[in-house]
Amino acid sequence: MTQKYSPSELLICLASRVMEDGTTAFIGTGIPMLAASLAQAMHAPNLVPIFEFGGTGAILEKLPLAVGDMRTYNKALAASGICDVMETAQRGFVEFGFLGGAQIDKYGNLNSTVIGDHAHPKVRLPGSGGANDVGSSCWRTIAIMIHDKRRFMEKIDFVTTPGYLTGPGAREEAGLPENTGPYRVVTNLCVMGYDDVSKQMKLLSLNPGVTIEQVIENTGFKLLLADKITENTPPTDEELRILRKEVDPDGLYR
Amino acid sequence: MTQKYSPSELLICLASRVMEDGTTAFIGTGIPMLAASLAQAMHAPNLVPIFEFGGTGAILEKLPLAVGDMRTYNKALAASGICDVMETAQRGFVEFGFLGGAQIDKYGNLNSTVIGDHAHPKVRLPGSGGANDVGSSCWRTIAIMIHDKRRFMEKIDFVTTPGYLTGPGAREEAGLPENTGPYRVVTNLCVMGYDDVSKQMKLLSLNPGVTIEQVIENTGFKLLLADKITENTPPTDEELRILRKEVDPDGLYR
Amino acid sequence: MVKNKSIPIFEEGEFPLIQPIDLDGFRAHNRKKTKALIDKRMTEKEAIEKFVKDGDYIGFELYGTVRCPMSLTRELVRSGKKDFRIVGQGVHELDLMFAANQVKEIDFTYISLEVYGISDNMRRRVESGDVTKIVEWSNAAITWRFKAASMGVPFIATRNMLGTDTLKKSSAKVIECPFTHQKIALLPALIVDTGFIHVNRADIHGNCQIDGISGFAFEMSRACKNLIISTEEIVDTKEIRKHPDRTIIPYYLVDAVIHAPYGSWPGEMSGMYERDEPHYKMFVDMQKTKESMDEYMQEWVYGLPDHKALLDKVGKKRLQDLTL
Amino acid sequence: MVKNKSIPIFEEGEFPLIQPIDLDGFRAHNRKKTKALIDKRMTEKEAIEKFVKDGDYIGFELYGTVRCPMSLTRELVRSGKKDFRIVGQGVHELDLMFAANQVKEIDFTYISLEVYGISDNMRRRVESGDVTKIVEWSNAAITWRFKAASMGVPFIATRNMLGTDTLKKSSAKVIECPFTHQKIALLPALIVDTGFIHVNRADIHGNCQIDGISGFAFEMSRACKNLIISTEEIVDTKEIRKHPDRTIIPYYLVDAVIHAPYGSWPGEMSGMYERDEPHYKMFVDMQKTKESMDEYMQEWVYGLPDHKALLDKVGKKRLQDLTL
Repeated sequence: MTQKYSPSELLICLASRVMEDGTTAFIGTGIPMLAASLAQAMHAPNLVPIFEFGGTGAILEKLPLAVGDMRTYNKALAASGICDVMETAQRGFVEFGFLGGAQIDKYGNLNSTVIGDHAHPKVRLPGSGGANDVGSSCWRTIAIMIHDKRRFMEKIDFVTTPGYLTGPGAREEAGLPENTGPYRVVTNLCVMGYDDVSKQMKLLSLNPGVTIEQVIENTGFKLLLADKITENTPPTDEELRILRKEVDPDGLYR
Repeated sequence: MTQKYSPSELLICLASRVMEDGTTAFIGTGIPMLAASLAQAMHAPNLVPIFEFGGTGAILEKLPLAVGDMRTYNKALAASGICDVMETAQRGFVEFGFLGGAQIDKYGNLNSTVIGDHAHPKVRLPGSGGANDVGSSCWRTIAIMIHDKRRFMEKIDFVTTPGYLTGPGAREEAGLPENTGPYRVVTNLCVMGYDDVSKQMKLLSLNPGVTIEQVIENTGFKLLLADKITENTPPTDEELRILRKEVDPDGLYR
Repeated sequence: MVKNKSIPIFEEGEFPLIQPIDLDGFRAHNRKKTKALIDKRMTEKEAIEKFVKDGDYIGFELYGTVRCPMSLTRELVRSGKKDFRIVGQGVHELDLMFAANQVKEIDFTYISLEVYGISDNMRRRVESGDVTKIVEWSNAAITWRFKAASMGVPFIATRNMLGTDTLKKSSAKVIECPFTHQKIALLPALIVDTGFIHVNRADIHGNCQIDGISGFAFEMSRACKNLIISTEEIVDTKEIRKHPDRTIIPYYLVDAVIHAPYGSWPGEMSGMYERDEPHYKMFVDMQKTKESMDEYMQEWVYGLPDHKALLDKVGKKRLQDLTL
Repeated sequence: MVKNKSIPIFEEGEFPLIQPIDLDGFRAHNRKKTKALIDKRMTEKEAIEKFVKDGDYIGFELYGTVRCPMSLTRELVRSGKKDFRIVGQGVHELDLMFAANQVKEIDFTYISLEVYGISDNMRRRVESGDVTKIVEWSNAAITWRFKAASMGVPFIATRNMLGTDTLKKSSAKVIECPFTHQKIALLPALIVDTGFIHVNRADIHGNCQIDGISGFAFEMSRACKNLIISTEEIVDTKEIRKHPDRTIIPYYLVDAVIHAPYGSWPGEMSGMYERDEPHYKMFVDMQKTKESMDEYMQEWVYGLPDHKALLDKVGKKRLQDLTL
């Protein structure tokens, strides 16, 4: 029997498990930071965190509160600037990137710019920031989202960050680097991937206690289903111990 | 009555006098370096020497032997790299640049690439190096040349570095920055400038003991003559003292 | 022209440039800047009087609450100057400038309070139409635009932004690369009228050192017509000359040097002090409504004559606690 | 495509690229490089065996006799590998490689002995036709070509080279800028197969620091598929982590780390030792004829098994005299 865990702790663990050892990951503040830190402790000791304003290979003794703060280059291997890091990604050195957004479509395109019309927005959102860069340059991106119909939409209001754009071949046709694109979507309900051929979002595994119907109900487009949909292992005792004792001892993200 | 001086000492003094205070100058090794150092001591304490591989504002306690050696950033204000320096010039921060070459034409175009045909050269020369960059980006360039017919030619074998190209307006038409171009040519015989309208080389002043006829005889194109051609003051006692005691105490360039 | 040769333009961002590119004008301006080692120290007020006017295109470095020139920003707000065109990189400065309604047009990348959520000051000004023009870019794109200006060239190529509405609502152009024949985006150079950068240390001439990450200080400092530096410490030029490889901003780029200890407060400064978390959280709460934000501005900006008065108000004890 | 919109190509350098641009291939290569902190130390011989093959496009940093990877160069000569395509930046390395006739094609900027005049080794190989292709660039242009590669983009714009034969005999292209409508030159990215850089200090993983001017180490290190570093000192990674802002080449770019004290001899090393002027002058004399150059090569390159043997031959006393 496992311990109780919070919804954020589940998201952190799911995102953490996606990352592989010996690779690099563009890290934003919040869940990606905790996920990277947990992955380093669990299964990916050689995962290199890269922060967009210049920190590479930091030892994450304290949780950064911002992508440029001192903790992002604490005992780091390099502290340079945004150009160096973004160009490193453009040269193909960054494997994973994390993304979020207000809206996502079945091709993994993301909106973090406006709700409504660009000229007269209903809600002005924060804008691309590094998101478009991460979505363009990283080999594989992982979106972390809250799962509901108003966010998983057939047509999003604005494509801030490229997913597979209009489908197979569209990224390459647009001039984006080969063999890149969305890889996983981690939500409070499930983990999704993308169909190799159609490049459309596909349900892979369900969070504990969640049904396929629930996911479909909360998704505003036709979701593909993997042949075998598995259940995600809840956070293990070991994951929770590291998360609570080592990664986030002050409980900032519990 | 002035002291005796060597031909190099005369060239150094003439080049030195061209530079103005409170400006920047791209410095190559050899005569430009000594000229800049002398200018700093004589009339241009705020002349800032810039070396193409990264040294800016060095205190020239010892003569550099190469454009990248340690003396080019001795107690400097900044030691960066070639891109930073070349981009600083491209942004218009560098007033003076020194150039040399095997051949020059009446528009101040310079050849330091090949004698003969490019594919089958009679003599392969060192190539552009920073020369093309200096000739493109600096506001005013000063060529230092040995004066003879085989060097001052109607048509040079290869335009390595742009002077006024084919004449008035040609630099701007080619896309080079506005209001830039050759300013002076300092030789063992004389100092020349360029006609404001025709952009052709014009004799301004003669070295001690040299006649106009001598200059014309050693120039392979029709040289314009200034309304009033003056005589260059020979190196003064003060210039020679500084040059020999402070700038080049080891006599490397005497 | 090479016979029958041209490159197609596949797509153009729909906005004209907020700041047109004038490379030769930039060169002429840079030529006139003094190259002499003069004393450039002055107060925030003097610098802003001298180098900023209504309608200017202005830029700030760094990001969020990290190494921000806040003492200059408060003075800029107090100056009452307006109609600025700005590069919107989500720095804390902008929160204050939005509150004071000084922003007319934005080259927008990311404006938000990071983990603390969206900037309500920004939302109020954008959604009301007080900001009349918003052009979209990514973080890398805007920095590459500075980089193009810093190189003295009209554009930089990138493979980012392609295929998105971010590009459609920008001023970028997509052409066919004449070498690879792939689509490539061109980002236009961004020359800033007046830029503000806060550094760890500088001499009186403006030779600057920055510790830790350098953000986009290198590129932006070289993309500004006028550059105002605030610095935690003033050091002797001899110190600069000891480590010339540490000079990230050389003096000839700099027009004014302001000695501003704790100049990034309530934000952090690399290796020197941490963010004032209680104050910042208070700000986060107060920015939620226009009324409470006005109160904040009254108390922390308008109500104080200068940076020294601000530091007195924050108090020695609090500043010492923040110091590393 | 935007209706009726295209950009004219006004001029094209007449040479095809010596090294074609494959950005996606470069990305795929970089993806495969290890990101783990492994020990990359090896000998010059091992590094060259592993990472260099006949016909490769290779590059050296820095210039003249300053911070040159000479221990690697001597090993490269001894390896007998050949038909290299190189970027010709006038470094002392090239003198030896020309003598050994290892150079087939050159992206040429400046090859000379600076104050000591023209390189006769270069002249012999170029004028005889042993070098079969020479493409012209300026110093800035070649570095900007590295910079384009380092950014992962196909070209960089410049206003240099315009209007000259240097451009005509290059692979650059002149287009109309779609923003300013002025002519602008595009310099194609230069991706090096294997690059050699000598640094002041590095850890066993390849995190490198350079003192003083950085030349084009930043740009070239990021433009190489394989990067071989030689270093005066090996330091603990803890030292690197103390000053991460000093890391100019991060480890993930690096494939091999060679510990080579006095690795730039007979050239100089910033802050560490001066050029061996008597030896260099002897070299300058001996390179004047093929016969005496062959003697030099026999004595100082072929006749020695490795860098240690070279240092023994130079002698402790001489090395100490050069040391600052």
